[in-house]
Amino acid sequence: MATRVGAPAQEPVETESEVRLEGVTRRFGDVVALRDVSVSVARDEVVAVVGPSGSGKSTLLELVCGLQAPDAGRVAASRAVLMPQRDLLLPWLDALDNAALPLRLAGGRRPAARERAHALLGELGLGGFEHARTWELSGGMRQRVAVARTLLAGAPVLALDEPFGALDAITRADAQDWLAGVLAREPRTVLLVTHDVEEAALLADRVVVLSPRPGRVVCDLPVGLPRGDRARSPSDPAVVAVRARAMEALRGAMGPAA
Amino acid sequence: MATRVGAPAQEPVETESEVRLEGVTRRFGDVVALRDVSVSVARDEVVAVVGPSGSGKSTLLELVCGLQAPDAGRVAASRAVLMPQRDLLLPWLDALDNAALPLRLAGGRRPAARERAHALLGELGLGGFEHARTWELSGGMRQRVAVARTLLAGAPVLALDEPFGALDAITRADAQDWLAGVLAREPRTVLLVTHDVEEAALLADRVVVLSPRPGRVVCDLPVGLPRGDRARSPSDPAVVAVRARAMEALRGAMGPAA
Amino acid sequence: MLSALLVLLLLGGWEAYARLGSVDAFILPAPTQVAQALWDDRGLLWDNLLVTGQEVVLGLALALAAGIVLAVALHLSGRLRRAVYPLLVGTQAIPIVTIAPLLAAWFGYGLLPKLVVVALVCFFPIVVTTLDGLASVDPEQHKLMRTLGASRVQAFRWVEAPAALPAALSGAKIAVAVGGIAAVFAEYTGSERGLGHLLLQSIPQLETPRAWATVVVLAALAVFCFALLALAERRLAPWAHRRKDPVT
Amino acid sequence: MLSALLVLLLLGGWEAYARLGSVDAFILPAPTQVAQALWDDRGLLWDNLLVTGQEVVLGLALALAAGIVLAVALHLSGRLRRAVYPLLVGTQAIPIVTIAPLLAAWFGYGLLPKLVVVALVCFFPIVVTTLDGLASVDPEQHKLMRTLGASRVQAFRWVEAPAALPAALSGAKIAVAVGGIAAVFAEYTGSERGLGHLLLQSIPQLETPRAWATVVVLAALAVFCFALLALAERRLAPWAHRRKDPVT
Amino acid sequence: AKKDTLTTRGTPQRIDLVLDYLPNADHAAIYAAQATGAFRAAGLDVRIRVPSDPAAPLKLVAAGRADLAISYEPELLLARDKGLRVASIGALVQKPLTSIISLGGKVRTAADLEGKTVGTAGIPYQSAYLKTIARAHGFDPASIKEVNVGFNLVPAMLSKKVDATLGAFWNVEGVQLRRQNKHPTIIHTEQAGVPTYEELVIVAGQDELRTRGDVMRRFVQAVARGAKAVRKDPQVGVDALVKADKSLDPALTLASIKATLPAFFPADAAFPWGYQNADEWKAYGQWMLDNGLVKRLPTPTSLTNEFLPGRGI
Ligand SMILES: Nc1ncnc2c1ncn2[C@@H]1O[C@H](COP(=O)(O)OP(=O)(O)OP(=O)(O)O)[C@@H](O)[C@H]1O
Ligand SMILES: Nc1ncnc2c1ncn2[C@@H]1O[C@H](COP(=O)(O)OP(=O)(O)OP(=O)(O)O)[C@@H](O)[C@H]1O
Ligand SMILES: [Mg+2]
Ligand SMILES: [Mg+2]
Repeated sequence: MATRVGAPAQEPVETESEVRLEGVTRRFGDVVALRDVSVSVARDEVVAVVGPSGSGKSTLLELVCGLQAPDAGRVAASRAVLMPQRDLLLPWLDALDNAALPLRLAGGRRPAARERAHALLGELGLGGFEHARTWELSGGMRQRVAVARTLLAGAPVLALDEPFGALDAITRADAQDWLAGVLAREPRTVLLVTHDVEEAALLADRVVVLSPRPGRVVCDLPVGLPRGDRARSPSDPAVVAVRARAMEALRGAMGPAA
Repeated sequence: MATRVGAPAQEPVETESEVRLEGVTRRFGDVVALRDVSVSVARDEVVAVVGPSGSGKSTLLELVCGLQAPDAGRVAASRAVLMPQRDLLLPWLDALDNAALPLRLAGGRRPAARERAHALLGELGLGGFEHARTWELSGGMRQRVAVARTLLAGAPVLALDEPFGALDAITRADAQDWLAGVLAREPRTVLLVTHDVEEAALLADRVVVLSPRPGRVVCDLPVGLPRGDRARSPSDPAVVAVRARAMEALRGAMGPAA
Repeated sequence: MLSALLVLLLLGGWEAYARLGSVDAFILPAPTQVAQALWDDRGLLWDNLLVTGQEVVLGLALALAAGIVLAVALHLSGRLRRAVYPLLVGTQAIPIVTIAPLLAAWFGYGLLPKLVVVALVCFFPIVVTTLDGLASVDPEQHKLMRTLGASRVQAFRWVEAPAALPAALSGAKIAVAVGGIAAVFAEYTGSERGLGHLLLQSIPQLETPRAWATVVVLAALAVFCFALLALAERRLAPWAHRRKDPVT
Repeated sequence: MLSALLVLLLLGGWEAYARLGSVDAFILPAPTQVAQALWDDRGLLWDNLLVTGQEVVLGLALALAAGIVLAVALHLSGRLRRAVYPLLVGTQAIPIVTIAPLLAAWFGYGLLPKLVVVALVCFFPIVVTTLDGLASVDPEQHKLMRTLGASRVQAFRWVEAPAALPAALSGAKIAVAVGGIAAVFAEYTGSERGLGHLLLQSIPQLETPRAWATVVVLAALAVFCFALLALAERRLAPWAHRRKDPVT
Repeated sequence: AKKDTLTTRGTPQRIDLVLDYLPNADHAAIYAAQATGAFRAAGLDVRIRVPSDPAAPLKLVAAGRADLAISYEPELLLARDKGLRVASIGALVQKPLTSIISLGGKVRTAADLEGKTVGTAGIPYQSAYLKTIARAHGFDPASIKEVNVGFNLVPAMLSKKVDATLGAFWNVEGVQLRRQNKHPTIIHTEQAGVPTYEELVIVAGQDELRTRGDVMRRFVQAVARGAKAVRKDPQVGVDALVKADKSLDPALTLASIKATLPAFFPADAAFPWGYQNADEWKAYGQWMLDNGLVKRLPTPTSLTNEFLPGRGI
């Protein structure tokens, strides 16, 4: 578990949480993206982060993944892999090679890596587009390739930045079901940024709501269903309740401006 | 009204519709993106297009904007400006100059163009980020700059490809209200691609549902509220009804796979 | 079509200019005279082309290898870059005549000093464009590689190298085009054969048409190498050359 | 730091190599001898530097203007490109000695033929890199310009030109580095002043330290011009030079 | 056996010989010696090297990177003045080849140079020649406008940028211009007031004279045999040259060799091939000193006739 420390150094974190942010502040020049944010995620817990545009959600994920350092506070996390908000497929690789990239980086041989990626792309509804060049894919297809790539990295922590943002309702529901299935089979620690409160309530064990910039934690809502129970439906009362409370928290945080 | 004709040429289209696709087919190699699609949009009408990922929605918009030519059928449209699915902000311009770009292209002077863009960015909640470089903006911020740029092009037809796709629920609701207000004040012909069926029902006069690839028109649902009445709420019975029917149509079209 | 027309027009104008005696034939021969020399001296030109061609190909190979290795090294270490880059730029300002005796002293009079000169002239454009290509990689792609746990070498292999490839090929095209003339300079530093030698010999002999015929052969060599590389470029970096305009 | 160390090491090695008599001083003078010559001949070097510097700056300006105009023209018309590009590549294979008499006949022995030679040598890297830069613009950005109703000129002004700028500057950096040597060649074909002339005089007079001092001045000129352009690059194209690594 | 025939058995001695410039008619004797086997017969394996520029051969010999070089008497004196330990062991060409050439009849005699524009290759002693010639003909040296035209001596005349040039060789450019019916006026410098000198000399390292005298002797004598073979049949020289360098035009080379033949041998047949006139060297050295081209009067050790056929031992 790597520790990244901002200005005020603090004592070591407990080890049961796989991701832990304590009093983290992150500035870009005059812009304060995050202020005094503390979040921790236990092993195999799925935590959704929702918040207004520009509230520092992507910044938070990059902090967790060690791609940025906090200006104050501390961040401690096991190896986390980021699915960036912009898919960042590499144009010199086809869909399959893009998805298989982390396997190759881990030293895998190309045929074996492509085989595993092939299966995953199929599950994500991309069968037939394995050999498409990146610019021949639609927006939603690109995003799904990026999701496959992230999963194949095999890191203990997944930091997903709007993984299904470009998907239509049906494809999205499928993808959510698929992700829930994957996490039920092989649990992982997940930080999920989403602009869809329902998605948050459906997939997460806890929903963290951020305030508008500078992002602070407004509330941290447990969904209250047993950990590991991932087969939920949007109509589950717990899901509906959390969804409503999160929406309310968001509205409240946005204040009179909304 | 420019006419782009595919293989079988046809007689001139009537002029009351500002966008008209007739029996349009579009292929990319072996992939058939659109098959025999006919859609027409009357002046100042707002038509939403929903459909599964990869069903040819972006392709349809590019056809309307003259960025692609149909392989069969014909496309006729007044000058249409596209807001692409990927924002395509130019990294050598700041947020303001990106938004003001169409004004400059129309021959406007920089100060005047930036002034208009400034006002619009403010309305879209980007006050304070006018001088930010593109890579300093969050995903949702970039998208809003792109929306501003598209509006400022002042074309009679707007082709918006997921304009609010990266926005959280609240910011998105604000943006939808704002767009409805803009369209109420200065009506335009709009083709709106969205993955959010509610957004479609909220903003559009008609919702066109596409089938999975090859995209065909599954159904064409009028919202049934008076044209020009843009101050709707998600709980309006008409909105709720259209939303439900569109979802159903989508599910039906996706078939057993869903 | 236009290409052929333009060339014809150019040749025609040149012929007329030369024939009208505006300038002495010893200074500028007419294209027909040059063509005649090309034909008459075809054996001589061919033999010397083989010599120079060999120098160009081997020298370029050396330049490419050295240029790319250097560019990568300078890219990987900012300190090395600050230390070595100015020196590299400086090497480009060394006229061969100054170091020719040194080259002869070190490498003798055979093929080696020619290769060194060709490589010295050609490696620089490759270093500059490759280095600039490597430096202009999208920072977001670097982040991606870091989050996927890529090592420095892997980030280079999967992102930097392909991203810099088109720029590096730009440099290689410049190198390949000036490779012929570099070999000519190299032969000026002493040789009995080669197109450069032929050129130098034709000056005191006032064999101007032959000199121009030699230049034509050199130009053909340059265009040939350039075209070959441009072709390679489309195969090596298809993503940088996708169709721009789906609508005609 | 490392830079200074490296340079010191290099000079030290060179000094030792030269002093230990591995090679005679009139083939390779020791750095101290060169430094001595630099000091002794400072007036001479400075005066000639001014001459050559003028040739370089004006010639480069000419090359930049011609190169960019040409690249843009070739980019805008595919037919023109197919017709003219091979000819341009061919020009790079023309040794100056061959056309020097022609240049002298046309332009005499003043400043003009030197500018032409410098421009001829320098414009090519600019054309190649600018053209490649223009051609590698993201096709999606082209679509954006079309949908915003931009004219061909506007698409160039707002997308192609800025997108190609970093590549074009790569070419300009190459040009600027070889500009000095181009001026030297130009002076070799007939001149009364300039660093090339000085070299031409010092070599047969066996003034080897002075010849090397001249080379040092030439190298300094190249490095200076190069550094200036690298600086300009960061100001002109900040988007291509943003910080890569927010985490140290 | 004749006195100058020295045949050695065993492995031939390797000799790196650097020419002054690209192979041309001036080198006929050397190439003839190579082609007729005179070098081999003298137990020498001579490798002929073509230099980077005319200043390089002296440096390479002085530095021990080459055994022998062909250079020019003025260059040799200059080099010695700079401290290079080199000396001439024989004259390949007995007379100056550098000449004043004019086209179009504007300059018919040296006196006509007054007020004319003259192109030179920019080599310092060429200016001194012009000044000396002017003084010898009683006009102001400043009235000559000297233009440095680099390599382009002939083109500068053809394009009428200059009235005459100083620097081209009468036996190469001069002969070729004549063959091309350009009717050149050729003025030999030694006939226009400049002290005569030996244009091409064979140069060795001064310290090698003692240690490798035997090799030098064999070399010079082999070249002498080449020169004689060329005198007997110029075509021998042509064939040898063209075989070694295909870019040489046989007809021009023949004409050029024929024109140069008188300069290949001492005017006085009593002297052996390669003979160097120490008095002429002294006079030329004095002239160089007078014109500020050297700092000290050249010493007699600049040259030695010790290795010529029939000399020394
Ligand atoms: N590299 C950067 N340089 C400067 N400012 C930055 C940078 N990255 C982010 N910011 C700023 O930090 C704030 C938070 O950005 P971030 O991308 O984390 O928001 P977000 O919550 O992901 O928003 P969205 O939902 O729109 O993606 C924004 O105001 C943004 O302008
Ligand atoms: N330039 C192209 N080359 C090849 N295939 C393409 C190209 N553009 C689109 N396609 C294919 O056409 C189909 C439709 O693509 P399109 O982008 O229109 O889908 P979409 O409905 O916009 O999907 P999404 O909601 O995921 O953005 C896809 O299968 C895609 O792979
Ligand atoms: Mg974000
Ligand atoms: Mg799309």
